Amino acid sequence: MSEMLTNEPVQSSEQTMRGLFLAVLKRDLLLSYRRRSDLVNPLIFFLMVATLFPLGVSPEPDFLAQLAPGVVWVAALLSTLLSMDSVFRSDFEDGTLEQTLLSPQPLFVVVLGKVIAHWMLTGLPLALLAPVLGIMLFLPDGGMGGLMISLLLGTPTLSLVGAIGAALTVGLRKGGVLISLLVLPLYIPVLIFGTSAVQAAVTGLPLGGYLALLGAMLALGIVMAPLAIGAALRISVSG
Amino acid sequence: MSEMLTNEPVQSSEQTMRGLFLAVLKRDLLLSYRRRSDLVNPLIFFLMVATLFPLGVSPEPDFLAQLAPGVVWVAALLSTLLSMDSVFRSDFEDGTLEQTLLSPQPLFVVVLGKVIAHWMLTGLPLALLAPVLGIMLFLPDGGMGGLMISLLLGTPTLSLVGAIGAALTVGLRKGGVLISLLVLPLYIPVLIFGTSAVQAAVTGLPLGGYLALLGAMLALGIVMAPLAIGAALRISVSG
Amino acid sequence: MSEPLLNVKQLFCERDDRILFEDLNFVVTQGEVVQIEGQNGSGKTTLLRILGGLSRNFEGDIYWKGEPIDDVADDFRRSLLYFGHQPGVKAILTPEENLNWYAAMHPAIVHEQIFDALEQVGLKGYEDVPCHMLSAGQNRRVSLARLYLSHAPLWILDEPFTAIDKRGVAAKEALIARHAERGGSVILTTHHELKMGDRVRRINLDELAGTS
Amino acid sequence: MSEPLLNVKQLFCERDDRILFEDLNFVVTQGEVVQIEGQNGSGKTTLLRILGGLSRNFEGDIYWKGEPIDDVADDFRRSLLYFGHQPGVKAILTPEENLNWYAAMHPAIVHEQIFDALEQVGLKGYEDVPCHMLSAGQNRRVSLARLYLSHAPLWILDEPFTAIDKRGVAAKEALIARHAERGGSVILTTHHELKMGDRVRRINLDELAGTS
Amino acid sequence: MSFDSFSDFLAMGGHGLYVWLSYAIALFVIVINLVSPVLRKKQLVSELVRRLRREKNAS
Amino acid sequence: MPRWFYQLASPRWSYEIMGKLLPWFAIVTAALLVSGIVWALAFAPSDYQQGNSFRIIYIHVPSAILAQSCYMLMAIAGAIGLIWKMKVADMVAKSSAPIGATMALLALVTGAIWGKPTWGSWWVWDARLTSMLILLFLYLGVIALNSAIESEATAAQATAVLALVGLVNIPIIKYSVEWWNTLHQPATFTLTERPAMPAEMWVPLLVMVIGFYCFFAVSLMLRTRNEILHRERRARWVRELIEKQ
Ligand code: HEM
Ligand SMILES: Nc1ncnc2c1ncn2[C@@H]1O[C@H](COP(=O)(O)OP(=O)(O)OP(=O)(O)O)[C@@H](O)[C@H]1O
Ligand SMILES: Nc1ncnc2c1ncn2[C@@H]1O[C@H](COP(=O)(O)OP(=O)(O)OP(=O)(O)O)[C@@H](O)[C@H]1O
Ligand SMILES: [Mg+2]
Ligand SMILES: [Mg+2]
Repeated sequence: MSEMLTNEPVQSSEQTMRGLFLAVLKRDLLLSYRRRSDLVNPLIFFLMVATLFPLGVSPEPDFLAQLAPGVVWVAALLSTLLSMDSVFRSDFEDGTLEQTLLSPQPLFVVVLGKVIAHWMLTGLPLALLAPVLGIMLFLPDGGMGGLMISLLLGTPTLSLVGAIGAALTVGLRKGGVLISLLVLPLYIPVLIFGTSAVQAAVTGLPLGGYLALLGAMLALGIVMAPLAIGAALRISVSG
Repeated sequence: MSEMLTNEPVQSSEQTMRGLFLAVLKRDLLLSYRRRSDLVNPLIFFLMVATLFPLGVSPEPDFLAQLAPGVVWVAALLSTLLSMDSVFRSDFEDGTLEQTLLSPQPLFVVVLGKVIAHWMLTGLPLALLAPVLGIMLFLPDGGMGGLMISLLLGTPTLSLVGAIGAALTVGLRKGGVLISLLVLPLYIPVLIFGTSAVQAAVTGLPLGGYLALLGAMLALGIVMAPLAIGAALRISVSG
Repeated sequence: MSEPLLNVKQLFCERDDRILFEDLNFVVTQGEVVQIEGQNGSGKTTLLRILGGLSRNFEGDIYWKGEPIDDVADDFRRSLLYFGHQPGVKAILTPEENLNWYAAMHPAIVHEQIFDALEQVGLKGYEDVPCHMLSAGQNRRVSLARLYLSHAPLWILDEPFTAIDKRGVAAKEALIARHAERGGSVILTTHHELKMGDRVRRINLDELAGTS
Repeated sequence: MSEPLLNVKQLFCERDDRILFEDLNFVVTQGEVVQIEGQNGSGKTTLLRILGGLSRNFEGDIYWKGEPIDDVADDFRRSLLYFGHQPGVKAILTPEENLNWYAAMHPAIVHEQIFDALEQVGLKGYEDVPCHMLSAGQNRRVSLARLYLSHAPLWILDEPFTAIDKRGVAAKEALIARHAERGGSVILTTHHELKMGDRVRRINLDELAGTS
Repeated sequence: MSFDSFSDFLAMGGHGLYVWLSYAIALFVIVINLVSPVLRKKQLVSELVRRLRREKNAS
Repeated sequence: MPRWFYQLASPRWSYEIMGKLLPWFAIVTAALLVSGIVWALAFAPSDYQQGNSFRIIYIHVPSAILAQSCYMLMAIAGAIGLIWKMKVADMVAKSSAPIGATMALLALVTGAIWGKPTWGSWWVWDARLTSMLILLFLYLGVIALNSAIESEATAAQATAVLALVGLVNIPIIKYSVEWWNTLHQPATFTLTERPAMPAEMWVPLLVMVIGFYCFFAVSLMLRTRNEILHRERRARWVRELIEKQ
């Protein structure tokens, strides 16, 4: 039996936690890099939603400028939502999720790594691309900064909350649209504070308050969501 | 060998074609009925997109009334798009698509049946639900008729064109977002004529011309799209 | 010797820069059972998919009853039963509904035989249970029930015995033998030891490619 | 008799109104190989998922080294290698990357052994090929390479030999025997005939449920 | 010549930034479109050479 | 089918003929582009309304035209590949997509830059602009699909289907967008009316347009030759070619 027990309790010190976190992050980024198209696609979707509005509503600059904060935020929200379903699904289908749940590593860390990888591939580029959308929708220049900062603070929350929905629906044969149903109501506060921040920036009002609220939601999300996600995953797999 | 050849060329008369078409339709409707949540989900997505706008943009009735035709159409378009990916994917993954391609039945009919089943589960209920959205967004009453008719004529085209994209991406590990990239540009004419029809209806202008254009696109789609879809499916599976 | 059903000439296939087989020639006649052998990754599935017309990544010629297979695709499809790695069973449909669908796709099949076939594969009592509530082996059995329904002369079976228990394997072997006796042909792969004696002709892909 | 690793008491499980097993009692000690037998749908996979802690749809008690398994879940997970119906291989990663990930999840594994393990399962030269470009059997082999990497005392293997060729099966059987000799325990299901003689203890679910 | 001096030429009547930026981008795009296939060809050939050598060694 | 059609179908013959044509096209391209650019920048008269920003037309219009014709070529080549199973046509189709996409992007970017001094904004939702943007999306779709499918033959066929569907749709898109714009927005800026240009203005434009076409031919042949080398890497003639080097 002596040989067997190389599998001894490894002290799960902070360092190994960080190592695990980085391993998860690296793997998920690698996965996306492999199917390269996944990297740019949320962005292109984001761009296209923004193009649909002038086409569907009205191409007048003044009218569009009024719409802009809302449309950009709704587009960001939808494109996060759409990419959400795949966060755990492929892992579930090929059995890697099962293996993750069976591993002795803290699920909290694994899950957090996955969500942050997801954000780095959707929310972050969306925030960086937002000014282009702003130009296309004639957002006044003063609003650009507010738009980017509010997206940077808001999209991680969207990823965290969305992942809870993804974890709950991963065991179902078709989670695709159910997830929107679960998650959209939770997204609404983020949407409201996000657009309010941009509108405040456009009109020159202070936007610190909104950003603080977005930050608070993010902090809450980072602490609570991974626990909820982990629990949801265990439930989904055991079904 | 005599026993073997019960599998003789069955005359593929119009009647057996209709039988096949109905069998496909019935099966796909049954499939959706089984996973009941899929039935209501596109609708709920549709409703929620419409709720996000008053929240994200502005709750003023006048402003919303201007937005309404565009938002309803964009919401219909997106919710069709989102449900598109699954049209062939599950068949591909469990091998039923392979079996369909190997069958002696005309692929054209099978594909058309599947697309129409898809439309009956997304486009049709969307069109029926649209007045509710119209009310939520303060669309003037005069526009309701135009909204419903334009959706009834436009959404089947969306399903047909979207299915081409779905067929092209079904062999890929992750088609989800790629499909939007392929299909959204092709959706734009439908969006433009659809919203124009509604706007014309709102302002009391004649909308026959727009509806005729939508109808023409639908006719073109019904004739051409199944061929393209069939070819795309064979290509995707052979890869 | 009876009429050759399938005639394969100079088949060449490479995958990912590795030649799986080249200059592969063989004939399948009526009443024959041909087993494609080879270790994992030797190209058995690839070959079967080419023969079934699912894959076009190859060079060479395949003839069906003497005609190039592309010219008689319709007739060939009518004469073929293909059983792939994926069983082709919809998880949310019941076994009965799955077979109904198969029958709609292959109009020569009579609906009344479906219950019979399900009983034959040991799924009596499970006709109305959605397939995702069945075990791995039971799912494959749903798909195997097609063998009892089909009147197609050519069967192409890729690892039909995966996940099937011993009793099931024996029944399926008997069925294959019966099909061959009645003048049908079978091309199959399996890692099981077939207990069918001389009837089986073997084609070993390892030797061809010189990989082993 | 050596220390019992796993102790199963009065296990009861019903699925879809059918009792799969009830009053199931057994003990797995060090050095033992236990084969769960039964026809398709008899509940083998269900049992293994319960033992591995993946499913909670059961009644009864399971003890790990004498403690209720829920109380020592962490220690149990560290001591377990589970191989399910799904191989747990990511199709777009290469075999090497897949095993790297497994190693990250199980910190006791040394990265240097990964290439060794891949060679052992016959995937030398395929380390850098994305797994979706491998054959069915090669994919399972990637997952089986974990057996060469693991130092866990308890292995739970659900049909590990599916899609594996004969040579591969023999190698894996030898590996299982070696693991048992070194004091490990194995619980497995398979429809293959195991050639391991007396070492294997069989538990037949058919007899228990009286289904056969 | 429609410019009187070189600095006029650079200024482009106050639109210098726009004009020069456009031309610079155009040139960049054209050059990229010509250079990248040339580089790709180099890479391809060296890959092929390496493979030929490997196969020769093997046989 | 004429004989050259079958010869074209032979990758080897195409590779060699393109090799022979390339230097000539390269020379012509260089001559046309250099003279065209110098002419455009230094000698063409400035526009009486727009002043010197007008000079952007000399790259804006050629790139816009090229972006459109390139799509045609891609779709037609794709169709030939699909119907007659001609490998070289597949390769031409694949090679033209990135060129077309960069040209569309160039037209958009130069147009945007031009728009700032002329209209005072980088972007307006005008019909021309919008349909160019959609064209860019179509290109991106083709490229993304092609790179997402591993098997080269499959990728070629799939993109050919997509390009053809797009081709059917381009007139519909163009028409609908043009027509949509005139409904919503009174024609503030018309791009459709060709300014009655004096010859000193349009001759260099013609030179640039032809120059861009030649550049397109050069880039396309370079890319196609690479594609041929890659796809035919097992063929004997490629081995011999490599060994000679
Ligand atoms: C992003 C912005 C723009 C885009 C996407 C764009 C696109 C196009 C397109 C597609 C053409 C047609 C080429 C052809 O087929 O003949 C064109 C031509 C032209 N554009 Fe633009 N354009 C943009 C901005 C501008 C601006 C700001 C101006 C100047 C005020 C301008 C002036 C012209 C002129 C004079 C032509 C030639 C007209 C003709 O030959 O019919 N464009 N542009
Ligand atoms: N998700 C499920 N929901 C309800 N019942 C299920 C589910 N999965 C399996 N069953 C039932 O449980 C029984 C046992 O299934 P299990 O997968 O354990 O069988 P098995 O012994 O592994 O069979 P096989 O040899 O085919 O793999 C089956 O008869 C099936 O009807
Ligand atoms: N999609 C693919 N793309 C590229 N190469 C592939 C692909 N699928 C399989 N291959 C390669 O082709 C070879 C043969 O695969 P195939 O699936 O035909 O093997 P097999 O003989 O059926 O093996 P097994 O016994 O494991 O089922 C494999 O070695 C693999 O590397
Ligand atoms: Mg195989
Ligand atoms: Mg099982």
